[in-house]
Amino acid sequence: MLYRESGQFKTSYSADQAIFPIRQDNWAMVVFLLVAFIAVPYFGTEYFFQAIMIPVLIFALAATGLNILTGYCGQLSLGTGGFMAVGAVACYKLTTGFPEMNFVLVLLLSGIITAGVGLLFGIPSLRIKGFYLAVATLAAQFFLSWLFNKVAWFQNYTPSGTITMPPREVFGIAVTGANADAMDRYLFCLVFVLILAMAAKNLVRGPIGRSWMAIRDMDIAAELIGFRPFQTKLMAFSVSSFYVGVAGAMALSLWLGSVETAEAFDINVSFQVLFIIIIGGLGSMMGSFVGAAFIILMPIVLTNVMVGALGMQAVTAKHFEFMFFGGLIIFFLIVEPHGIARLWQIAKEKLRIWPFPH
Amino acid sequence: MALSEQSIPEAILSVENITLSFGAVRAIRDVSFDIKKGEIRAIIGPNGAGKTSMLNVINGFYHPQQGQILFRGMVRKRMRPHEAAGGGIARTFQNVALFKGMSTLDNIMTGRNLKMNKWNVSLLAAMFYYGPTQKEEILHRQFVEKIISFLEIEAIRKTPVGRLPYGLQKRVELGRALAAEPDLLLLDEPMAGMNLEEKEDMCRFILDVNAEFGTTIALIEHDMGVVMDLSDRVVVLDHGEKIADGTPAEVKANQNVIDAYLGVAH
Amino acid sequence: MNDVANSLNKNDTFPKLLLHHAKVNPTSAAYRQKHLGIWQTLTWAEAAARVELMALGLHSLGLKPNDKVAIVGQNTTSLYLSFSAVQAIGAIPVPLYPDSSATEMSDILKEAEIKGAICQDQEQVDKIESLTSEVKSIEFIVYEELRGMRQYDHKHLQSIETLSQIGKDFKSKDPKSFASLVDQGKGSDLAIIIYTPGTTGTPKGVMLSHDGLQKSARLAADQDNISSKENILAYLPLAWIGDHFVSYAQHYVIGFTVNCPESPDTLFSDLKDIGPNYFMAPPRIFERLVTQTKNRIENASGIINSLYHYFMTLADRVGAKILEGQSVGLTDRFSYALGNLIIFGPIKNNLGFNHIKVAYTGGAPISDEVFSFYRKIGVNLKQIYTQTESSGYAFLQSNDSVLENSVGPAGPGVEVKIDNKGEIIYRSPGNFLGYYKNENATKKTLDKDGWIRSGDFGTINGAGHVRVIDRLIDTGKIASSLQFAPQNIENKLKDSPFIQDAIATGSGKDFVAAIIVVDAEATGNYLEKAGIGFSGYTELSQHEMVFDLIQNNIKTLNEELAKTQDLAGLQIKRFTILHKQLDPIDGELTQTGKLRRNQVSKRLKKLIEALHSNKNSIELPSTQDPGQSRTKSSMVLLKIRNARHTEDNGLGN
Amino acid sequence: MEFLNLVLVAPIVDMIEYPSFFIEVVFGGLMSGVMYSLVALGFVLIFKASGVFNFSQGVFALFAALTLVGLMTGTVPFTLNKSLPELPAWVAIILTFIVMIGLAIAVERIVLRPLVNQDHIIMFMSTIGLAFVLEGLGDTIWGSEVKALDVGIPTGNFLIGEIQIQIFDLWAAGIAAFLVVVLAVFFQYTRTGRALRAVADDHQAALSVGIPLKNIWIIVWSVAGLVALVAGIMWGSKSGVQFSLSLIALKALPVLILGGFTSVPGAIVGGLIIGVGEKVAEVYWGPLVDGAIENWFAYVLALVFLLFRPQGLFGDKIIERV
Repeated sequence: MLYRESGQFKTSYSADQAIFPIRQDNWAMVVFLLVAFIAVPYFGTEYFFQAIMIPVLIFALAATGLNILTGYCGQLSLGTGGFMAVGAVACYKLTTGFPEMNFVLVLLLSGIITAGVGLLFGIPSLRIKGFYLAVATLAAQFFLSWLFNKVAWFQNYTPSGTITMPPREVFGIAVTGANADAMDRYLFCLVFVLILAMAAKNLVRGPIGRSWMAIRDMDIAAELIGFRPFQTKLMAFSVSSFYVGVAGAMALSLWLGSVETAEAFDINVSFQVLFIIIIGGLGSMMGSFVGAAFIILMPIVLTNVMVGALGMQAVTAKHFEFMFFGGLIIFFLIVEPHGIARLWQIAKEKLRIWPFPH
Repeated sequence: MALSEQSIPEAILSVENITLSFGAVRAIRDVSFDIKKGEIRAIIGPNGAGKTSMLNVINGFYHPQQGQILFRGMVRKRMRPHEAAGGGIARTFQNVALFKGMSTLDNIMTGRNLKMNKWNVSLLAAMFYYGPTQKEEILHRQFVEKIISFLEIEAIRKTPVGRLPYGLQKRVELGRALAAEPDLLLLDEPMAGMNLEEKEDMCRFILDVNAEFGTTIALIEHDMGVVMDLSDRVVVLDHGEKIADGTPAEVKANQNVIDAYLGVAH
Repeated sequence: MNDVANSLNKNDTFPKLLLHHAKVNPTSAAYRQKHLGIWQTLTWAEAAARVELMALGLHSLGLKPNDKVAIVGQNTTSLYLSFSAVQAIGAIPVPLYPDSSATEMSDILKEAEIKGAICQDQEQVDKIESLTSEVKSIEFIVYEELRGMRQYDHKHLQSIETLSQIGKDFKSKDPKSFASLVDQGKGSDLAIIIYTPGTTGTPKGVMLSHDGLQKSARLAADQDNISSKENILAYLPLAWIGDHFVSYAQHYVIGFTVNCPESPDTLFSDLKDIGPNYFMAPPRIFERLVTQTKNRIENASGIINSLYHYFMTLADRVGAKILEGQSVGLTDRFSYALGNLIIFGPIKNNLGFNHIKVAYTGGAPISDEVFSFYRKIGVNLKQIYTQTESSGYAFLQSNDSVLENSVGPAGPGVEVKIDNKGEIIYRSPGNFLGYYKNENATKKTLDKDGWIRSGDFGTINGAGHVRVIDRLIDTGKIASSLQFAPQNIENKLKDSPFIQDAIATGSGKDFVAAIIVVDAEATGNYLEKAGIGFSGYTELSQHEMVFDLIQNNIKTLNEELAKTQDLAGLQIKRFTILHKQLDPIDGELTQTGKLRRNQVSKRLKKLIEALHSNKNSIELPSTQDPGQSRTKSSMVLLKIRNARHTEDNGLGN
Repeated sequence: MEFLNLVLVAPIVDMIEYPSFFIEVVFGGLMSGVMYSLVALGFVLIFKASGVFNFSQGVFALFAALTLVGLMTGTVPFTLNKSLPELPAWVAIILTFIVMIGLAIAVERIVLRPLVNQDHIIMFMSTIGLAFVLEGLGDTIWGSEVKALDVGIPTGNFLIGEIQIQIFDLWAAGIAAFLVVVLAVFFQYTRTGRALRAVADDHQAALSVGIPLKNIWIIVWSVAGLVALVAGIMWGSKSGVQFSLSLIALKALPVLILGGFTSVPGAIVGGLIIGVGEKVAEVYWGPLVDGAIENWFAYVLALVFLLFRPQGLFGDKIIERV
């Protein structure tokens, strides 16, 4: 309805292949960025940053990672929690082991270390597909949880078994540790996540993204036209793990501060991230963000409504939440397996040809 | 057609004494033939004759138990499909095997994967995109656009292939194969399930590909009319064995072929 | 203005204008063509350079001044440039319709003694080649697209690239030659011969001069402030004066950008892509877009539908007024703005019309409803009276007084009068030089004082607005007294989205009858909604419910006609629905979609006789082509109905 | 060197030196293996007949056990009041089975039918959603605290030589074995059973047998419900009915990999191998790495196995076609 695309013709391939080829979408993006960078910090409270915005960004990043593997490359993973744990532990070990290291570098290295671990667990994809692979990733989840729990070196031998992020600064502003301001942490997360999301978008719209989707859509045909299935899948595993690892590192350093690894990144986290991409949209960058916002906000809303307004007991409300999410997953898989992002895309197509029906 | 009696070109591919079995089932039995450079070679035969298996052997998807394949005069050892693709063999499939989540343009772009500069599309470059990767993308987009124009599918350039009618999907699949600039193009029933008009279009495209790019083509087809019109030479398989080989006219007159098609007991 | 006038005087031929643009705005876009997925731009400097090489190439091939060169194909940058290349050496381009058959082309090629042909693709080359033995004058053929041309014998055949290479070689020997060739041209020279397809008789070659074309282009452009910033889409046949007028003459005179579509298949998406500021089309295109729009809205959800109807009712009242800058109440203005945001704007956007500064409909009368539809939603559509003989422009509606049923007053420099038979006669700066090799026809049309007989029947009102009623030759008398202009009735019929074409008959008879051609999509939807299946057009067109539907449409029209005194006698008494659509390939329509009344009347003679008798049905061969063998199975029974009473439609008989 | 000794030699020496303890460990492993087999059996049945990898199988067992306890203790649904009459175990078991059939019908209606012909991976994810729904539902209806379950299976233990044997374990093994035999007979010798097997290969073929697809799905999900009920009873009696019961489903996954997704014998043998393997590993190698390797050992075992035989022990060979 609001689209006025006529006259926006493209005279070069770079314009034609732009991420937002339609001017109106560009404006929407600008508005979104203004809100995220100006309105949110201006109006946000400590609670808002800590309970909503920061986890949304971090889970969006993790979901971006899982989406690369599952949504784009078609390899189902149930080990996201485990890989986030790798990122968190790597971040912890790097900051404590090399106190002088730049925090941004720490995050990136944590991602790279996780990518390496992901690569390792991706090796079975050479021989196995589908459910078999999903089960293999579960193995990663359990093994990694156990490893970080049992091997005290990963916790720097602290008796409690928890890992705590020491304070770090970026450009002279504290972003981790007890003294870091929530807004600063939020802004740092925002910039970092947006840059990584942009890189992910670039990947999936280019040759590498096409190779992943080719494998996803028809792996045999992909091989017959020259893609190497094993390399392609391993690439997806490691890139995906990189994103998940960075998300894990950020969860420890910028959000939680101090965690017991095996608990904070258990199998439920794996499911949570999987739900984000199902609800948000398999194979959609935007879906990762929308889904994350949905998954983080929905329990808060539900709890407020059921406990606050309806006077339910908290534990019963928790059970309802389970049913709600489970039902929602089934609903989306039945109605629109490509999630909110696809619904949005359909709405957008409708708006573009409005008032015509087709 | 493109082939004349005076100058017989060398064979681009020779199939020598190939035998292929799945467990106890023999799909192909001791079959030999060759495909000459620049010709359109048809492989025909009744259902279950082993035609598709033959294509699968040629592009390395199946590994024959016996016999060998010479590609450009070199004996080909056990080869993975993607290596065959790298060697210049492209193909289409009996049941369209497009990447249904992608647009026509992206599907054909996948056919360029082996032609891209590995360094320009490496992980870090691709993450940054602007720069080498974009340049590479545009370079190959130009090539792909030529194919789109050649196949007259401009109007569906950005349509997800899942939404296209069958005939157009087949055309897109041909486009994807052409994008690899193959020396040898294998077409598995390119006209199956098409209406008359679509068949005529497809015939025209196949002949044009052969004429314009000099691509050698091996095709499997059921429509005899099409085979007789298109091909320079025909090899006939029946129950995994070669029963005839020659020009369309010769094959048409061959008693074995007539029997096989009429279902006479052997 | 004076500067422009001066430069016009100095650059009195199109090639000179091209060089002028190349010098003055070398880097602005002269052409864009969607090719390989993007709009590839050609600047004026590049255009001039390409024309130079092509011209020198043609020169090297031995093309001399006054030689005729056929140009045939779809709208491509290269073909437009070839006009200039041919003109640069004083030769005469003769554009042909690309969907003409070889047989249709041969008469023109022979008469014009065509020396060479510039073809877009293999298809056109094949047609011309097949005529080389017949038309001995053809010495060379040039083609644009390489596809499929590899195996051809290239003795007399070359690609534009090769031609340019020859030109390049020539240029390296004689770098100044192009400038001197162009310099030899004069404004009064013959610029082009355009063959009118003609709704009657055989084509005639209309000779137009550089001067005439340039002047009429300038006059029309000035009236609507067409500037060099405009974008237009060139998609109409090169051989139609309307296209040549806008996409060539005005393009060169004003210097705006011409955009060529990727392929005929992608026309409408390319139109949306470009969103032209200035647009010209024959009524048929506008009619088609309105019908499509209405059909698509019809299928939209209830809410959208009622929003559409609500705002269209509002637009009925105020839309045109707002467009013409008349005073409208504040609430209406606000509501209209809202309507523009959610209905009109999106519709215009989807049609590619949201940047339109002015759009022209010309070449044939347009129905009031279609015309006003565009003005209501804010598209400044105006009628232009184009005739090939006037270099494309004679009368044009002015922005402040657009009357639906007129083509506007005579433009600056144009004089008009009506003779005693009711024929419109005019004199314009764009007057043609005469019909090529047809002195007789020239004498009949162009008198020694420069007055042109338009062949159109019409009136002029007090304010000088010219109203075209019909072709003079088609008008007749009903019941030997009433003036009957069939096109008028036909256009009113075509206002219905269900009626694609209509043929009104009755000249010399007692009453008016109509042959209806229903719109396949709209009618098909109508039946499907009622849950009725049908196979093919014939079954659809002969369905009882479709007859009822059309009968209702005709009833409404009759009621409207009854209100006006001189039209009351022209109410449609009987009608039938044709079992097939009209087709230019069968010669029933011209290439621009006008009805060839003579042809159709001849073909449907039996049907027309039956309409004016009291028969209730008639059997016709399903194809009217007399050349085709008639078998029993190819007969169709057409029903004929009286417009007034449903009961006596004679089905039971 | 010392490390190698610790890893390779010492545990083996231990086994040989104390054979009765080793046998006891193996026996314990076999017992939990039987349980794994039971859950894995549920997976295999559904997978064979409907191509759905039912992630919620473990929650089925939990749900069945919760329902059973609820009925036996006379709990009023949605409240924690125990004001209904307490039912004898056998009545409660029958009622629970009926509930499981109802559940199967509901699942077919609400989840499977709309998803028919969808990608397997989509079906799989929908069962994850189903697991969440059932878990929330079970807890909402019956409460989430740990409940004891006693259907009258004898407990206690006795000694054979130096080896201690749990009577409960013997019963469990016996019941499981009985169930497997019954299922085998059902699949092999009844018309319905044969139809169920046919449907796994070819939906059209099954239809030609004359059983509508939806009925086949209901039957097979009901059978899986029965298996879940038995598994729920066993696990519930042993370690109480609680949330962790649903986690045994995850334990059954490596069993599937080992045994193959489509093989009933595979599920049983795989279950036993995993059960024994992880017990032995835990006891003899666990202490080296501070224990608790039970959680992941099975997976790693299965993974290593996968690399050599992707289709599992008894699975059908995967032939790829173009």
